[in-house]
This record gives sequence, structure tokens and C-alpha cells, in this order.
Amino acid sequence: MKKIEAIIRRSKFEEVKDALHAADIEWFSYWDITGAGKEKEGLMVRGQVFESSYIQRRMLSIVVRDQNVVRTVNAIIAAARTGEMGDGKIFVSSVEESYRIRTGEKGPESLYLNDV
Amino acid sequence: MKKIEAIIRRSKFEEVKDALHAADIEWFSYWDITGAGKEKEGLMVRGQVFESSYIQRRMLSIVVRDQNVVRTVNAIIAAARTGEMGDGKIFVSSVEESYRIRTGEKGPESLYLNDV
Amino acid sequence: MKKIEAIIRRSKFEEVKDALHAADIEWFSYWDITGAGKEKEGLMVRGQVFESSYIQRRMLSIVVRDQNVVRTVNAIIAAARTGEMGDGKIFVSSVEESYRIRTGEKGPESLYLNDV
Amino acid sequence: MILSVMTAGAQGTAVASTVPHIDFGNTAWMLVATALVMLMTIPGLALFYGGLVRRKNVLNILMQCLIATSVISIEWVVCGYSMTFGSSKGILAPFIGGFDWAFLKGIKINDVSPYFISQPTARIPHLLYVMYQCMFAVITPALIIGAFAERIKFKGYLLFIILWSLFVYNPVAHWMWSSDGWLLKMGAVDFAGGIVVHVNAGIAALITAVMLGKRKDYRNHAIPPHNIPFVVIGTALLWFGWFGFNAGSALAADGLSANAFLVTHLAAATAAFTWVMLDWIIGKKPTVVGICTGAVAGLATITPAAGFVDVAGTLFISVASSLVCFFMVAIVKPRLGYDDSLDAFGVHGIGGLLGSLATGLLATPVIQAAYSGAFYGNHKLFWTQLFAVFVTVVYSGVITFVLFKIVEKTVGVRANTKQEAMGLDETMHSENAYTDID
Amino acid sequence: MILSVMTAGAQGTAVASTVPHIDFGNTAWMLVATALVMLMTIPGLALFYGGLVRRKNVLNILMQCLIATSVISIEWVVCGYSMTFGSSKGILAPFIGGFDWAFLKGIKINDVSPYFISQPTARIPHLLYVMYQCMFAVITPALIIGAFAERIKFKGYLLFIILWSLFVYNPVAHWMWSSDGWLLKMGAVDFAGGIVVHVNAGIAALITAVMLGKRKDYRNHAIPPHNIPFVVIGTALLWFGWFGFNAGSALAADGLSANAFLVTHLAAATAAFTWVMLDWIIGKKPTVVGICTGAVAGLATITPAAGFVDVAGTLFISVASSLVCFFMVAIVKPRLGYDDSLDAFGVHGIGGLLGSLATGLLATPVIQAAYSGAFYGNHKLFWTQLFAVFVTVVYSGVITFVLFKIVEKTVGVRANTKQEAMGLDETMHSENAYTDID
Amino acid sequence: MILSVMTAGAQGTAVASTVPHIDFGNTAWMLVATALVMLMTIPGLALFYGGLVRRKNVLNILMQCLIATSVISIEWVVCGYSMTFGSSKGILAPFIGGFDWAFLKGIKINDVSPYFISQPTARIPHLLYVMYQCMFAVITPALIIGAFAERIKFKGYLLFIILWSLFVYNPVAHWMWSSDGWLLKMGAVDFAGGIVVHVNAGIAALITAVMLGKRKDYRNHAIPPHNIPFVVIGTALLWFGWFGFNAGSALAADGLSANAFLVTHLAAATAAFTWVMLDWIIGKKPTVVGICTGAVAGLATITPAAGFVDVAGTLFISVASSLVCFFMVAIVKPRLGYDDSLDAFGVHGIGGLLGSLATGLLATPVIQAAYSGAFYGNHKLFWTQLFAVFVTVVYSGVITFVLFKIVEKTVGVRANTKQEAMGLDETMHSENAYTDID
Ligand SMILES: Nc1ncnc2c1ncn2[C@@H]1O[C@H](COP(=O)(O)OP(=O)(O)O)[C@@H](O)[C@H]1O
Ligand SMILES: Nc1ncnc2c1ncn2[C@@H]1O[C@H](COP(=O)(O)OP(=O)(O)O)[C@@H](O)[C@H]1O
Ligand SMILES: Nc1ncnc2c1ncn2[C@@H]1O[C@H](COP(=O)(O)OP(=O)(O)O)[C@@H](O)[C@H]1O
Repeated sequence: MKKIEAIIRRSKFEEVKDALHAADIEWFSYWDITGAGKEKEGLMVRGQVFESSYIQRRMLSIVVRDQNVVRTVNAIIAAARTGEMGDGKIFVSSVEESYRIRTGEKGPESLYLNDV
Repeated sequence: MKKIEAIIRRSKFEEVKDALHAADIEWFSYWDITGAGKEKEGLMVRGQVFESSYIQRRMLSIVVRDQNVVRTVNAIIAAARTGEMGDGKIFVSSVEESYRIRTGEKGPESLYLNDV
Repeated sequence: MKKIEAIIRRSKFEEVKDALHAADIEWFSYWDITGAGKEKEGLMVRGQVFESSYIQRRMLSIVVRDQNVVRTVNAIIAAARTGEMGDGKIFVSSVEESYRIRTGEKGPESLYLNDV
Repeated sequence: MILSVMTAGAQGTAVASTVPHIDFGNTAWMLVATALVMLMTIPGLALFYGGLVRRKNVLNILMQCLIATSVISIEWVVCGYSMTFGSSKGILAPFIGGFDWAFLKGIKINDVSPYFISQPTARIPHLLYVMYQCMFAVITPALIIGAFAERIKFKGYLLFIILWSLFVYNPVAHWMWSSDGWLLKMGAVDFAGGIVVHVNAGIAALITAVMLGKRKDYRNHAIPPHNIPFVVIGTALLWFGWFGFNAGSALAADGLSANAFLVTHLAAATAAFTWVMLDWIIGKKPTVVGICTGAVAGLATITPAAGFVDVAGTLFISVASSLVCFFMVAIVKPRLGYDDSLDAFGVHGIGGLLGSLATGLLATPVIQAAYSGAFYGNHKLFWTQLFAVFVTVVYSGVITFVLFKIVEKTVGVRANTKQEAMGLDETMHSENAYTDID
Repeated sequence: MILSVMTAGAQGTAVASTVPHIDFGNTAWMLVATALVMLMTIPGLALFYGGLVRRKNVLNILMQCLIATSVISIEWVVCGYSMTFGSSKGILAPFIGGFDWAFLKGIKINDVSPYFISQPTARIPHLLYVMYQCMFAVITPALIIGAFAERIKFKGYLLFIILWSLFVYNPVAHWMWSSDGWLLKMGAVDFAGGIVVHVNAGIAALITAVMLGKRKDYRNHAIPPHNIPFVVIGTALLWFGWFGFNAGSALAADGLSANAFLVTHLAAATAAFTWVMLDWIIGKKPTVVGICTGAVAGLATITPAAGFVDVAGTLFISVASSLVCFFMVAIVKPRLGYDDSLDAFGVHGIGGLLGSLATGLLATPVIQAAYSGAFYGNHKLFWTQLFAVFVTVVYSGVITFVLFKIVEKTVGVRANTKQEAMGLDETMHSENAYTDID
Repeated sequence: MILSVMTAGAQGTAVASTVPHIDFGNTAWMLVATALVMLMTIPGLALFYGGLVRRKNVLNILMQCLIATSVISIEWVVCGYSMTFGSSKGILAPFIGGFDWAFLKGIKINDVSPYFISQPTARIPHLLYVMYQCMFAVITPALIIGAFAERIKFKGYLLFIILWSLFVYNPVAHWMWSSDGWLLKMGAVDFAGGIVVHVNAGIAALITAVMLGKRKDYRNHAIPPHNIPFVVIGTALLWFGWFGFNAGSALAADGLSANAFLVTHLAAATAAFTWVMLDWIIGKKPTVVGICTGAVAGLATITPAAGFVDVAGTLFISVASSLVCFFMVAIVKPRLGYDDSLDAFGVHGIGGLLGSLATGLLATPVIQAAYSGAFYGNHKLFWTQLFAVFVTVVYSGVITFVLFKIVEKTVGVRANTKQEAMGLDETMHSENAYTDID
């Protein structure tokens, strides 16, 4: 199993969610994060538009079977891309074990997305 | 060392915390996340009970020595289970290195939970 | 590539951010977490100073090329240390793949920090 | 509000006087009442509605309330007051005022108000009456916001409320509250705005909700509020401000005003309690959003009746209010499937309608001797009320439809899919309500 | 509040009339004062308490304040006012009113209030007096909420406050404020509710906190508040509303009222400052929760004295207020180990007690000629005050104990462990205060 | 505020009496107005400023507003009122009052206020006038907070506002508002505090912002507000409270007061709308912070003029207000690079200055017969206003500089780098505004 962590624009969240569901991901988790770095995003306060070195993003965390990594990543990239700086990143890492708390089931069976 | 990431009901948090402390986990970290997926949870607004496709959950992140993974996972499963849909998931992955910022110590020594 | 997850005091965040930028990290992500464990931090409510078993911390997540792990970790440790209990932890784990959403680029090229 | 123009007058010499004059006590109360009615819109209604929407749209709601306060106040001074309470010549007189008082031209600072209810001589300054009515003109279009929350274009909204104030609010208020108004002359009564404010805005809400269509992700139930404490603060400030709205409509600090205060408070309390009981029985849990909604329903329902009913009438009206509104919001709306996002129609429209009709039944001569309802032997009042409500529903419905179509064809009304998904705050105002960065 | 139906209240013969009548100016002020006292409960106290609890319990606090406002207002109209201020026959008269005014039967809209303080002729409508007192009846049980926050069953709470209002608040208020009341006749004074409101609720708070037991995770110190800005908004609205509470208790807009306003503001300011200094010296840092607590302590303490003391007396009372309450909250409570979660007893009970006794010392004839305290030569007042406080403590304590036991045995009072752990919002109201989902 | 102890104020012979007496109606209004002005500081200004800063500093802002309310109120009773409105002997009389009224010694509860505007006989209690003015003394230093937000030492702040009140506010208020004041005698006017409050605090803001230096991470643009709904609540409460500030400055509930209410509301509405249009045109999006800033700018600007101008004058003043303040805040400030964090100078200082000068142009005899501006033939008023503003700018600027230096050298003013980085809440108050732990 792999864990896919995607950092996306909050504004693209609805589209990404729909794309993931279309790609048969039944559940995923997300939370809000801040990106800290170089000047990037235009904000407006009291008549001034300015660049901030903090940007508000959303982190999605999805654990999938190995064979589903590519289509999941592709679904995210397609839905989250605007082509502008700041579209975000996706990181994939390995998950060794997975449990479904309700049943105690172990391994890929505990994930929803079926083998395809 | 392994990282255990558990997604649990917020309402089960107190019980899980106690179970973890009982299992000799001295410190862990948590934050609130949202699960996005199929309709699940009953909410009530202005006289209507309805299902929402978002559910509010809590993410626990605990790094433990390899030999403690099983008892930690078991503690969580036992405390977090209700048997209803939506009890959550636990994912285990590998951590290569760990540092204690205060001392700069490296490796499992930087974790509290002693070998058992 | 490695993922560095650092749990630090919120009060040390500005210093750590500057240290990371000085160490050529262009972007990183962070969010607020709570640490649950033994009594630690002094808080004051209505004339009483007391210890709480919850402490408010910040989680930083930074993905870097393998060769940059050490300097990044050192930068964090140097900037985040106070020497008091509760300075936090750093965990390093492996990332298998990385994508830049904007371009779809894969691998270390999708990270900013150049080879050094 | 019942008013009669009668004699104008200079101010001065109080008590023992039969000449209309500015009374300090009544003026003191009406200065406060005016401020209280403003507080109802900002921040009262703004927080009530703003707490009910999702995080990504809260600023848009607050902005809509703020800009309504700003723009309609200007419109009111420019021409609204004159169109509503001014006189026009000939055949138009019963239907709309003229422009004699445009920019408040000719109203001097010590002029007494031409309008009064129970105190023919101890009156307030004319300019204060202008301001008091201004706050009603502001809150009425703001109530409609609940219907199209989370999906309207800001520019379209702004144009719509200006047109609506000019072509719907001003005429309807003239009919009912101007001394020339045809509904008033026919004998219809509306103490503090059941017809003019609540039915009027409520119908406009229904029409615009249907015309605008559902939110993309609306699935026939409310979306969980992003900040319920804000809903509570909003409700409490609405309740507080409503004392100015209802007890202020006596235009004096006297027994009539005290009774209006009493029935307003009792209605809010009783309807709130009734709603909680329905929640508890039907939904299994007593909810905070429920008690707040009940309180507002009770307040809206008692509004037209506040100067005419006693304790018994109030208890009847307020229990009925929660029963009917709960039924509309929890059962009828999801069945019919229109997306009146924050129940502007279901609570304000239905509440106002119910209260206006109930006034025709329950008005008792012990409050104002001149007004009795059907239960006190005067059946005519009920039929007059029914007629006035009917006329308002038809007029407001039709003109709202026409105006909304015009706005749709010109600047547009519906936010596009991307704006709706990203949230109106970021896309229309370049702002986020809550920023966590340090 | 001191009232006398027959006996004149010293000062201020009104304008050319010796017949009691409704004065517009005084009525204007009392309409506002009544609204202000309502604002103290919702959203004032609701936010003050709601901000102090954890996120998972905030809605429960708000709900308790809302339902108290709703239910006690109904109770007040139904029978509470009559039991408190009505007359009964024979031996019961000094102890409890009858049901003559149930449902406000027989009170007409232009009746003048039978009660007054300094203005025997320039009075307010009787119905307005009913409403003003209603808001006091509402806030008193709401104050107790602080004692059992975060662990009480909603159904048990609801039943308890209804019983408590009937069997504790109504009689005690009758003793002290009705013209028939035995404590009043004995010479005890309570200008705006030090004994009737604060001591009364404070003792009930202590008893219920002890009976209910500690929160599962209470470790003899306060839990960090989830939203301190809400605590600040709540404090500011309490302070603002308290002008209605204290200056309104003069039942007129005159010099006595102005003095009550002044001493109220000065007491809040001085006690707030004193508390901050204690924080700074003892706790090392000046805290926001500290300054808010100090202000509320000062306000509670000055309440019984607001119509009797001057600047010097106020400075004395308010410094003492923060010293004593700080000591109770920061030192005594943790030692004794009872869990008065939000210090309803430590701040309101102790404050009210202190102020009621201080009135017996510091009442000065320059404010109301008829009332002097021990420092001005009249030792009797102090002993009378002490007796009245003692009686109230015993009565309120015992009856609260009995009522709470009854509720415990019938519907239950303590939330179960699961509810306490999950939070009362989700388990009792199926709601979350803050929802992040878009 | 214009006051004249000797000269009668034209209008309205009161109640069959020519002797100054306490009028219940006017007292009712002024009790409320006083409470409203307090509400402006807490929680109005506290939330307006508190919402604009970052999460880590919000409590520090709230604390500063709370402690200012507390400490300056004490100072006012101790000596401030006496220094400002009391009389002193000989050459000092036009410049500063004496200590005769220290601790309000000698002011009895039924004394009538020596000050009035339009109602020479129907006055209010002297003690109420003391309290009303107290609230002005409180809010003035609190306005300065915006200038040094997010980087000032708490102890330094506390010492500074006490000194500033004693040596800047009290004298300047004496010059302008005491019957002995030299600027008043010269003919300068300031209805509700354009010069005394806004110019005075605005200049102090500019000086302290420059002296304190920029925030470490200030890059010539505002930092995104952490909670815009709080900014909206704050703005709405400021707007609401400003009715007490401006319409209360008539010291009566009459026509003058009604006109002040009207122009205040119209100015806020018009300036808010103007600012939004500038935002929309220049910044491309209409923003919530923009409309709030505009409303506050309009309110500050109309303040000195509220008793002198009519509708036309108000429209002119309020459009100018937003144009000039927008220009200052969005264009001049970033160019010059000083860090007036929340635009205390750019909005209040500039607004007050503009309004004070505009009064000299636009004062019209139809409001108060005795006051005409340049556009109505009296050029002298404009030059007098210009002179009064100039004197205030110089005096406030110089003394603020001196006092700030003194504080800097003694207890220190600038938070250290660590405190600034960690946030002032945690480092100075050991508290976090929002705590998520359950
Ligand atoms: N190496 C990294 N480690 C952790 N988070 C990162 C890293 N690089 C980028 N991010 C996160 O992704 C966000 C946006 O991605 P970004 O790199 O700005 O996209 P682009 O390359 O298209 O400009 C950043 O704000 C930050 O939160
Ligand atoms: N594959 C996944 N990746 C990430 N998060 C997941 C995944 N599956 C479930 N979750 C998270 O766990 C939560 C609850 O677990 P769930 O699968 O609903 O339990 P159950 O299988 O008992 O119904 C989801 O809302 C979501 O946040
Ligand atoms: N094993 C762990 N797994 C997850 N989080 C941890 C772990 N150990 C510590 N933390 C987090 O780090 C925070 C602070 O580190 P801590 O161990 O207290 O520092 P120190 O060792 O210097 O006392 C804790 O509050 C908790 O959030």
C-alpha cells in the first residue's frame, strides 16, 4: 500500500474531490495547512494588493493499494492544476500495514478501493 | 521505528488517550481532520436529520519502536471501536530516523517508550 | 527523497522558518497540532499557574533530497532548541515519489532545493 | 404602525399642552429604538446568517448586510423616504409618494414628526422619524439574503436590492404606512412590519431562491453551520434590537410601547421553547440552531400584532408560529426541493403572514380601543388583513420576478461554478474570514 | 432595589403633578434598561461562560442560557411575577405572593407601576415593571450555570431551573423587594440584587457544584478557555448591560440613577484593575481572563450598594471585591477541591455577599437620605444586612439541596462518562459549534 | 461639542420652567448615550482592532482596550474630570482646570450639569455629564493602540496612556470643551470630538508609530487580519455606539440630537460606499475590511461637524473622507514606510482633521443659528478651525514625543524580538486566545 499526500489549492478542493471519487476512491482525509516560502499569492488589505510569503493550502492524505497509485495521482494532477505557480505537490510513500478499526481487518482488505 | 497514524472518532479520543497512556505511550500528537467520502454521519439542522459526506475525525500520530507496534495498535483498536461504520483506520509506516530536539539524541533513544 | 517531520514549539516557529530559509529550503508546509502526554507546560487561569497534559505545538513537514537531510535537521535543531523539556521531535522517513502538480514533473526535480 | 398626519407643529412647551411638540422622553426612546433597529441588521442579522453558512462564504454574507445598510440608507435620504411617506398628486397618491422630500429637502431640525400612534401631542422630531424608518428600509432587503446565500453574484445582488427597494419596498410601505396609503385607508393594520417587512421580503426570498436555482451541492437539507456561536450572538442581538423594532413602533415611551415590549419578549420566549420541544420530539435532540430559529420565528410573527394583542393572544400566536414554521422548514421545503438556503421565506415570510392574519383574529380593544379582531366581534379586520397580505404577496412576487430577470439579463445573478466551489469570499472579495498564519 | 408602595421616596416632586402618572422620560430609560438586562444573559453571560469552557461544551452553555431566557420568561408571566410581587392573604403575605396577577391578569396597559424609588409621581407603566423584573428572574438561575458547566444533563438542568425559580427565586425576591416582604419591612436593603440575585444564585452554585461532583478531568485548576475573545465580548456586554441592571433599579432617569451609573462603572474599573495587579504580582503576568473576572466581581459587588454609596465607598468596595474574590478563586477553591467550574460562587456569590454587607457599612445619607450605614452612625443597618444575607444563604442552600436531590432522583442530573468525554454539544444537541467542512 | 455656560442655546423653552433642572427625558437619553460610548471601546474598538491583528496578538489588543477603560476611568474620577472641566485660578484658567472636583468632591447627586447645548433648562445630572465625558477620555487613548499594535511592551503602554491622558488629553479637552477653554473662547468648535479625540489621538498615533519603529516582519503592507468577522462586529458596534457619541453630544433628546443622529448615519453609509467603490476600481475587488474602514473613516470625519451640518454638507464630507483616507492608507503610508499598523493615524487622525476643517466651511445656520462656515459667509470659522487643529497637532505631537521618550527610558516600550516572534499573548499574558484542546 502507498500513502499519497497531496498539497493543493483550497479552491481546487471540490474538483479534486470529485475527480477522486470518479477514480473510485471512496474515502480520504484532509486538513488545512499553511505553506511558508517565497512571495507568492496576491492578497488585498485596505486598498493594497500585496504578496504574502504564507499561502493557505489543503493537505489530502489517501492510502491506496500499490496498483492504484498512478491513476490516483493522475486524477489529482489533472483536477488540481491551474498552470500557475503554487499548484502544489504530491508525495508518495510506502505504508506497511493498515487496519480497519471497526473490524480489526488487516492489510489491503481494510481499504475500500478494489483491485482493478 | 514505526509511525502509527490512526484516524478515529473525536468522541472516542478520551478513551483512546487513556488506553495509549495505559500502554505506556508517554506522548503523542494529534490534530483534527475531515474525512470526505460516501454519505455517513447523521447531523441535525433545523428539524432535519441528514447524512453528510464529510465527517469530522481526529488524526493521531505516534512514533514507536518496532517491537511496540502491535500493542499500540491493539490498544487503539480496542478503545476506538464502536462497531459502527466510520470507526476509522490505522496506518503503519516506517520511520528511518528520529531526533529529540532538546538534546539532539538520535534513534530510538529519543523516544520515551522503553524496550519491553 | 526524505520527508522530515518536525514538531516544534509555536514560539520558535519564526526562528525555525528563518533557519530553514537560510538552509535553502524554499517551501515547507506546517499546521498546528496538540501534544498529549504527561504534565508539562505552565498556563495561567484566574490566578492559578498549573500544568497541563496538553501542549500546543506546530508540525512542519518538509520533503528534501536525500543529501540535504542532515543540514535541514541540523538547522531545525539549532533553531528550535531551548534546552527545556518539550522542545519537540524530528522524524525522518522515506518518500518514494514526488510530483509537481503545475508541470507534472516527477522525482527530485519537482523539489526546489538543488543538489549541493 | 398606525399614523395620522393631522396637524404639523413647532416644538417646545411640554406637558399641559395640546399642541404637537417634541417630547424629550419620547425622543430619547426613539433615538435608542432607531439605533437598535440598525443593530438588527449589522451585526445581528449579519451574524445570524453568517454563522449559518460555510466558512468560505461568511464574508460574502457580512458584506451583503453591510452594503445594504450603506446603499439603502443613501437611497432613503435621496428619494426613498419621500417616495414612501411623501405625498404625490392626484390618482397616484394612494400608491406612491412624490419627490417633495427628496434629500430631505424642507424638513427642518425642529419639525415634529407628522406621524404618531398613541401620543398625538408628545411627538418626536421629523428627522428622527426619517431615520427610524430608514432602518426598516435597510433590514427588509437584507432579510432576503438568506434565500440566495452562497451562490449569488455580488454585483447582481447590489443592483437587485437597489431596484427592489425602489420598486417594491417603497410602494408597499407607502400603501400600508403612509397616511395616503390605500391599504391603510381600507383598514388594514401592520404594527411594526409583518406585511411591509416580513411578508414582503419573505415572498421575494421564495421567488429569488427558485429563480436562482439550488446550490451545486445542495441535497435538500441545510448544510451544517460553520459557527453556531455566531448564530447565537446574532439571534440575541436580533431579539434585543427587536424591542426597538416593535416597542419603537409606538413612536412613544408609554403604555402601548410597554405592551409591545412585553408581547415581543413573550412571543420570542414561547416560540423558542415550542421549537425546542419539536426538535426534541421529532429530531430527538434539542438543538441550539433550533431554539434560535424558533425565537426569530416568534419575533417575526408577533411583529404585525405587537400593538394590538394581549398575553393570551401572544401565547396563541407564538406557539402557532413555531408549529407552522417548523413544518415549512423541516417538512415542506425539503419535499418541494427549492433551496431557500437560510429559510428567509420559511421563517420570515411565513411568520409575517401568520402574524398578519392572526392580528385580524386576535386584536383586542383593551390594547388599542379602535382595533378589534374577529375573536372580539369584528370579522371585517380579518378579511381586510387577508386582502392586504394577498395584495402584497402578488405585488411583491410579480415585481421581484421582473426585477430579478432584468438583473439576470444585464449584470448576471448566479456565481459561476468555480466561484461557488472556491467560496464567494475568496473569489468575490479576495479575503479569507479566518487566517491562521502568524 | 428598595421599593415602597405607599411611603414616599424622598426626593424629586415631578413636574407640576402630584398624581402618579406614566412619565415618558423615565419610561424611555426603563424600556432600554429592560432590554439591557436581557442582553446580559444572552449573549453577555452566554459568551462569558461559553468562552471559558472547552470547544466541545460551548453550545451546551449557550443553550442553557437561551432556554433559561425562554422558559423563565414564560414562568414569570404565568405565575412568577404574581408570586413575587403580588399580594397574598394573611400569614403568608410576608413570605410569598398570590396568584392574582397570574398571566398578568388585570394589569392594564396604562396602569402605572406600583413600585418606585426616588420618583413617586413620575412613574413607568406597570407592564414595563413586570418586564424589567422578568429579566432579573431570567439571569439569576442563568448565573448558576457556571457551577455545573461541562457535566450536567440537559433535561435535569431544565427541570432544576424551573423548580428553583418557583421555590427559591420567587420567594426570596418577594421577601426583599415586594412591599409585603418581611426582610424589606425589617429594614434590609438590596438596591439591584446583591442578595436576591448574586448571593442567592451563588449559594445555589456552591451547593450544586458540590452535589454534582467534579468533572472527570478536573484537577483543581481551571481548564484553559477555548475562546478568550468571547470571554471579553461577554464581559463587555455584561458591563454594558449592568448599567441597565443598576442604574435601571432607580426606576427613573434622575440623579439617583446617574449616581448608580457612576458607581457601577467605577466599581468595574477599579476591581478590574485590582485583579490585574494581583495577577501580575502573584501569577507574574497580567491576564485577560483576570481583568474580565475582576470587572465582573466588581459589578456583582457594587450591585446591592449602587443606590446607597458614593465615590469613596465604591473605591473601598471594589478593591475589597477583587481581593476577596481572587483569594476565593485562586486559593480557597483549589484547596477545598470542589469544582465550581466557572466560579459562579467564587465571583457572584462572594461578590454579592461582600457588597450586601458593605452596604450596611458604607451607605451614606448623601445618596438616599433615609439610608445610612454603620460608618455613618447607623449600626443597625449592618446587622440587618447580615441577617438578611444569612437567611438567604440558609434558605437558598437548603431548598437548592432538596430540589437538586429531587431532580437527581427523577430525571437525573449528571451526564454520563461518555457524554462528558465526547462533549455535551455532540451528545446532547447533535451539533458542533465550529464546522470546518466546506 | 460646543458648550456655553452663559449664552442660551436658542430653542425650546422647557416645561413651564426657566430654572435649569434635571429633565427625565434628556437624562434617559444621556444614560444610554454614555453606555453606548463605553460600548465603542469595549468590545467595539477592541474587536475592530483585535480582528485586524494576527492570532498571536489578539489578546494583547483586547487587554489594552480593557485596561484603558479601567485605568482611565479611575484617573477621570480621581483628577481627570476636574483637570478638564474644573476651574483654576488666574492665568492657568484657559489652559487647564484645577483640582476642586478631584474625586468628584462637592458634586451632589441632584446637581444639574453646568454644561448644555440646545436645552438651557432641561438638563441632565452633573454626575451623568461626568460619566459621559469619562467615556470620551477612555476611548481617546484607546484609539492610539492601532498605531503600535503587535510590538509594544505592556508595561510601557500602560504608563504611556496614563501620562498621555494627564498631559495631553485633559488639557486639550479643557481648551476646547471647558467653558474656560481658550480655543473655545476664540470661537473654535468641535461638536463631538474631531479635534479633541480624533486629531489628538491620530497625531499621537503617528508619532508613536514612528518612534517605535516597524514590526520586524512589516513589509509596507497590512498583514492579513486573523478574524474578519470580528472586524465586522467591531465596526457595527462602533457605528451603533457612535450614535451615543455624536447624537449624545447634544446633551439632550431633541431636534439637534436627531440631526446629529441623521448625519452620523448618513456619513457612515456614504463613506463606506465610497471606500468600497475605490476598492473595486483600484484593487479590483470590493472588500469587507474596506467597507468597514470606510464606515469608520466616515464616522470619525463627521464627528466634529455632526451638530453643524445638513444633508448636503454630510454627503460632501463623507465622500471626501473616504477619498482622502484611502489615499493616505493605500498610497501615502506604504510610500513613507512608517508602520501605523491599524491606521489609527490614517483613518482617525486624517478623518478628524478633515472633518474639523470641513466644519469651518460647511457649518450651516439652519442647524445651529449661531454657527456658519465659510460657504455660508463666515470665513472666520474656517481659519479658527485651522488654527485649533494646528495648535492641537503641534501640542499633541510634541508632548506625545516627550512622554514616549520618558517611558522608553524608564520602563521601556518595545517588545523584544522573541516576544514579537512568539506573539504578545503568550509572552506578556501567558494566554492563548483560542485553545483547541478538549
Ligand atoms: N519540499 C516541500 N516540502 C513540503 N511542502 C512543500 C514542499 N514544496 C512545496 N510544498 C508545499 O506545496 C505548496 C505549493 O507548491 P509549490 O511548490 O508552490 O507549487 P509550484 O511548484 O507550482 O510553484 C507550498 O506552499 C508548500 O506548502
Ligand atoms: N484510504 C484512506 N485514506 C485516507 N483516509 C482514509 C482512508 N480510508 C478511510 N479514511 C479515513 O478514515 C475515516 C473513517 O474510516 P472508515 O473507513 O469510514 O471506517 P469503516 O471502514 O469502519 O466505515 C474516513 O472518514 C477517512 O477520514
Ligand atoms: N513518539 C511520539 N510520537 C508522536 N509525537 C510525539 C512523540 N514524542 C513526542 N511527540 C510530540 O512532541 C512534543 C514535544 O516533544 P517532547 O518529547 O515533549 O520533547 P522533550 O523530549 O524535550 O521533552 C509532544 O508534545 C508531542 O506532540
